[in-house]
Amino acid sequence: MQELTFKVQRYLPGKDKKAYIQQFTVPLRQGMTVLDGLIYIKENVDNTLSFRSSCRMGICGSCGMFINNFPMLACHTPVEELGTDRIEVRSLPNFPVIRDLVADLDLLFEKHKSIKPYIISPDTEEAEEPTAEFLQSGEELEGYVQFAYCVKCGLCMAACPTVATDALFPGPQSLGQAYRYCTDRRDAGVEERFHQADSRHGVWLCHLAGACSEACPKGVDPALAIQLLKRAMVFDSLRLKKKKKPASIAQPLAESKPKIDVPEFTVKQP
Amino acid sequence: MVEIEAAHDVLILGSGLAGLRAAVEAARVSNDELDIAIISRVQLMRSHSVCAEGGTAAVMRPEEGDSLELHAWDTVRGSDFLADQDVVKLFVEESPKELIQLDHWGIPWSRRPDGRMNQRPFGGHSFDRATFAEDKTGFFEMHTLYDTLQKYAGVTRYDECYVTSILIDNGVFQGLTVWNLTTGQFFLIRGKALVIATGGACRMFGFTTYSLTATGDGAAMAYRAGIPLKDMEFVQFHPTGLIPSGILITEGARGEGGYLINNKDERFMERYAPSKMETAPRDIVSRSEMTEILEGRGFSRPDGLDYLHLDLRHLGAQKINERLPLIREVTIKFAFIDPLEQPIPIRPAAHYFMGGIHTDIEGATPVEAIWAAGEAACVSLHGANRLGANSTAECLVWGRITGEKATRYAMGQKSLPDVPPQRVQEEEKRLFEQIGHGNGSEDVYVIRAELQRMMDHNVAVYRNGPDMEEALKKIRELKQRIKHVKVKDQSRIYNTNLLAIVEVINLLDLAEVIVAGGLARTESRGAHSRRDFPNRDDDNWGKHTLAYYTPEGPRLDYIPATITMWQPVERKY
Amino acid sequence: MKTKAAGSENRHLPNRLGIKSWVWGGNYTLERYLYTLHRVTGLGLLLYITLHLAMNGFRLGGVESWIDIMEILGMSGFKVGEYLVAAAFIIHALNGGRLILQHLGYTLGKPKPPVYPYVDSLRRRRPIVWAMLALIVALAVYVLIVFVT
Amino acid sequence: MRETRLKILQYITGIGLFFLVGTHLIVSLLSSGEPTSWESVSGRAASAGWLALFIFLLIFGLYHGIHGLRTIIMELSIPKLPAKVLDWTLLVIGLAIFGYAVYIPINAFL
Ligand SMILES: Cc1cc2nc3c(=O)[nH]c(=O)nc-3n(C[C@H](O)[C@H](O)[C@H](O)COP(=O)(O)OP(=O)(O)OC[C@H]3O[C@@H](n4cnc5c(N)ncnc54)[C@H](O)[C@@H]3O)c2cc1C
Ligand code: HEM
Ligand code: SF4
Ligand code: F3S
Ligand code: FES
Repeated sequence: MQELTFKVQRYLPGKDKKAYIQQFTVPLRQGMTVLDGLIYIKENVDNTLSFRSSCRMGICGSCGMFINNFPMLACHTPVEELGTDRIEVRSLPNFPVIRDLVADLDLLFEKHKSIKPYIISPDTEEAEEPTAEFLQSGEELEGYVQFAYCVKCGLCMAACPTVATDALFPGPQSLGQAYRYCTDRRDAGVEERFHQADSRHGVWLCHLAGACSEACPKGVDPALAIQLLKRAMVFDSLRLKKKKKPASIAQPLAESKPKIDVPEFTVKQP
Repeated sequence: MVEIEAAHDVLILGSGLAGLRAAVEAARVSNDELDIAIISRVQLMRSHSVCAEGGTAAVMRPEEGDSLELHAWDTVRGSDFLADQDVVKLFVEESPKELIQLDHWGIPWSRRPDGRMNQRPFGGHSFDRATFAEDKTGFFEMHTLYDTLQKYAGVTRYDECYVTSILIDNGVFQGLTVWNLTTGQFFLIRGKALVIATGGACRMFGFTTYSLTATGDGAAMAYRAGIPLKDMEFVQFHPTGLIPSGILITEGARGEGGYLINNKDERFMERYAPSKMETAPRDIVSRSEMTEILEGRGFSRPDGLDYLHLDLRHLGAQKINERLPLIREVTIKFAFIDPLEQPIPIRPAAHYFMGGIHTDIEGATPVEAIWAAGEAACVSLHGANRLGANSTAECLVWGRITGEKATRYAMGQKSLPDVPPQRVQEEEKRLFEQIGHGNGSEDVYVIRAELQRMMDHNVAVYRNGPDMEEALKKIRELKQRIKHVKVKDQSRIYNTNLLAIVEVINLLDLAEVIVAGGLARTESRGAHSRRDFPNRDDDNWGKHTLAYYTPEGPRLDYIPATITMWQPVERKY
Repeated sequence: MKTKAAGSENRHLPNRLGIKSWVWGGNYTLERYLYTLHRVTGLGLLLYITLHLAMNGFRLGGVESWIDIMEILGMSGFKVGEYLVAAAFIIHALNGGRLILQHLGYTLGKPKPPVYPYVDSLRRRRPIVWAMLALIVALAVYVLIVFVT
Repeated sequence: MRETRLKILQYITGIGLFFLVGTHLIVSLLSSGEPTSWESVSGRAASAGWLALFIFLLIFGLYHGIHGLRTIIMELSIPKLPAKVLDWTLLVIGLAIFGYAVYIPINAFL
């Protein structure tokens, strides 16, 4: 395997009516990622190729693409992982194409916003003027931290069959985040988010296709979050729910160790 | 082209930690009464800050031995006594508040068994005060702020809108010219106040930990608009950039107990910083590594990226998976190495700009109605060398301060400034006709590669007069050559070809300032380490460099560092 | 928070996969196809029930028409159809049972900080699905034998 | 929590159907004589127990199936207003089928 064949989706608005596939040959470098291949094409073969990238370490979520028919982060996919020297790269499905491999993710951001993805504080005074940290047990943290791994890349949305037919379905990303905030004990916005997720196009349109979790590059497992959200909503609706205990503020610690020495000021203090 | 124009009261340029923090504060202070805009060249949450890994420094445990004075002393000593000490004092007082604030906004801080925020040791800190959320601290902070921003109705977002110039008239801010990458529109956004939070410019180096989009645009635009840049010669090299990509292996890996090993199987830091070992400040560790490599105790590679080993194996699977999950993920993904089983190949990588847009202690620039925060700014907190974990804290503290100041200023302004339309047309012409229709023989990617190779070589961990002279010559040559660059892509929509040219123009301007400042500074201090002037010279150089734009190149000026607590002493670890 | 002022709609190429993604939307594994199977069997059963009731309507026409329709339904084509309905019912019923459990978060395990390489909960609990599929096949074969004899 | 309640009913009817269809089949197939002969069919229709089972089965099956159908149609990006129309239409269709289906055995009963 000395050379790779890249088949890349091209589309320039205003010029092209439809997207088409263009083929490139890229020399294989040990350890290269799909993003490296695209950068090679851009810099050496065709300067007009457009795609997004930023962190090149799989944490910013820019480079979601449909690579060999699976949604992946281009920078997070070493070509060796694909096990083939023919690599087809297309724009993420279920999002409109802006140009070439650049998808329009506004939809994702709007939906995310609509489920109120922030702490809705029970205590406005403390929220405005925080006095101390909250206490949080390891168990509580484990209950939501996995879902906070979400980089908002939209791969799950590209994978979900309900998103594929329903433009109004919030989708795995935002529903997962709804659950993430609902289980956080610092938050008191459960009711509002349940109300939001209870709409006709809400959480119940998830039928556990599981493709979201399969595609998620960061181990978020949105499918799990959504099912847990459903459970919470069913329990709530049947009035079986345990009341969430609000998080408590840490009390000052007792002095336990002497202060570490600091050199005396050598400038006279006013 | 459709003509559009927008106007908002407060403009936040950049959506990294500093920009988002400023935007949240602006929205909070204005109580949704002002009209606030946040503009970013990437989708808001993709900013480089998501890469920050190790932690954020703050004094959270005064009961267990830490103190504000100690944090201040660590910072001042780390800065090689170039930090402004009044700024340091403000910083150490404010940063704990920011961390508690983030806790209230929902960040998943890693916790101790007693449920309180956990802290880990970090280079140059005398107490374990790098507060962390696994090894994705910046990521979680960014997304917490981004999420929090969603609740404010008074904020308009401009995702993927590239700002090409900052318009200033008579010493007062007027507006920004913006190229919306997704629609291709070019337009003006007027505003009463501006916060610049555009981050660092490490992409002028080839081997760097930074995102591809960290090209220092804001600093370059401010510089060309007449705002001076401060202390640009101080560029931090992080001791542990992963071979071959430069992806960062957090200092937390050493904070948690990782060893640096040379090809003789020695923990070589014993020789250079016996008391602190691997957790000495970054400038010292990076120099030690380069010395090892130059003296033949590194591992060599055919491409010249000689390296050393970072060994985590003795930490055990549980600690690595719990405290350093991202490190494990990236080393497996990008270097095909599982740190549970093998040591990680690393070498120093360009990592941070201590310098930036000159501001006062409140983040205000010399131009009325413009503030700057985060890595793009230089409030003189880090002096000649930044301590790990102090930067994210800085972004939060000055994000908040500048967000608030800018908003209060905008509240006091009745009307928006008028901008003559020809200023926008001129800028549009410069971008799309002068640059965008370039038809010469030069290739922007070649120019960028030459710049990066040269910077990696000549302006790196160790510097030298002649090397920097050569660098300056090269930069000036590249500045000429980029005028004759060929532009293949003629679309206005997501034209990353043209974008690369604009970025390289910015990088070249900044590189010139760095080298000019470095050449002038005939001493070694912090990250600026000269072979030909190996000692610190407090009598002549205990001062900040200011660089002003002139068409011929930077004009340098100097202001004294503010010393309010400790007089400079020898720096030893 | 408002999205950017400058509108950008219309000029983009829509790329929604639509119903065809029920059949194939990319290289996914099991559950995404069970999603389709569950709906197709559900819709099939609904169609069957409607037809079944319509057929019942022939009783209103008295003994003769009932015997006539029963004769038609006795033909082998309808036998195959009937078997398909039975198979669909088996699939839908068993998979439905699994869905009820899993929709309510049961059998999926608890959330926990992911360890690279990431495995999601469905994949971790995939044996449940395999067991269910084995049961479906066994039942379907059994019913087939009953039908044939 | 309207949608949630509707979905809970979907689950309950699903479980219910499991047993009801089972009983329905057993009753139909195990009753004396040829199950589809006119005698056995009208004979069963005359028993109140069978009728009750039938009506339950009908309610459960129709609710379950039609709610399922509604979900699938809703997923074609149906906006709010048409969705309301859809709800009512499906409700009317469901009731109509129910009425018709119940009328048959009762008619025979009479
Ligand atoms: C890998 C890595 C790890 C790090 N780890 C730590 C750590 O553990 N602890 C710590 O304290 N510090 C750390 N740092 C440093 C710290 O992350 C950065 O200094 C900090 O994130 C900078 O934030 P910022 O908000 O100033 O800029 P950035 O996050 O870089 O944001 C810049 C913003 O400006 C926008 N922008 C730029 N140019 C334009 C333009 N022309 N038009 C429109 N918008 C523009 C960008 O889109 C972006 O939104 C780390 C840095 C790196 C590289
Ligand atoms: C034997 C017992 C049955 C069980 C346990 C059962 C269970 C379920 C469940 C749990 C769902 C929800 C699936 C989801 O939302 O993902 C469902 C959907 C559905 N069911 Fe059933 N069901 C049964 C019988 C039937 C029958 C007899 C019919 C025919 C009328 C039917 C028609 C449907 C339809 C049309 C759907 C919608 C499918 C979808 O949303 O994808 N089901 N069933
Ligand atoms: S849940 Fe996973 S796939 Fe979906 S947006 Fe978040 S990180 Fe991406
Ligand atoms: S793929 Fe879609 S259907 Fe549900 S489990 Fe995931 S959201
Ligand atoms: S470039 Fe950031 S995730 Fe790929």
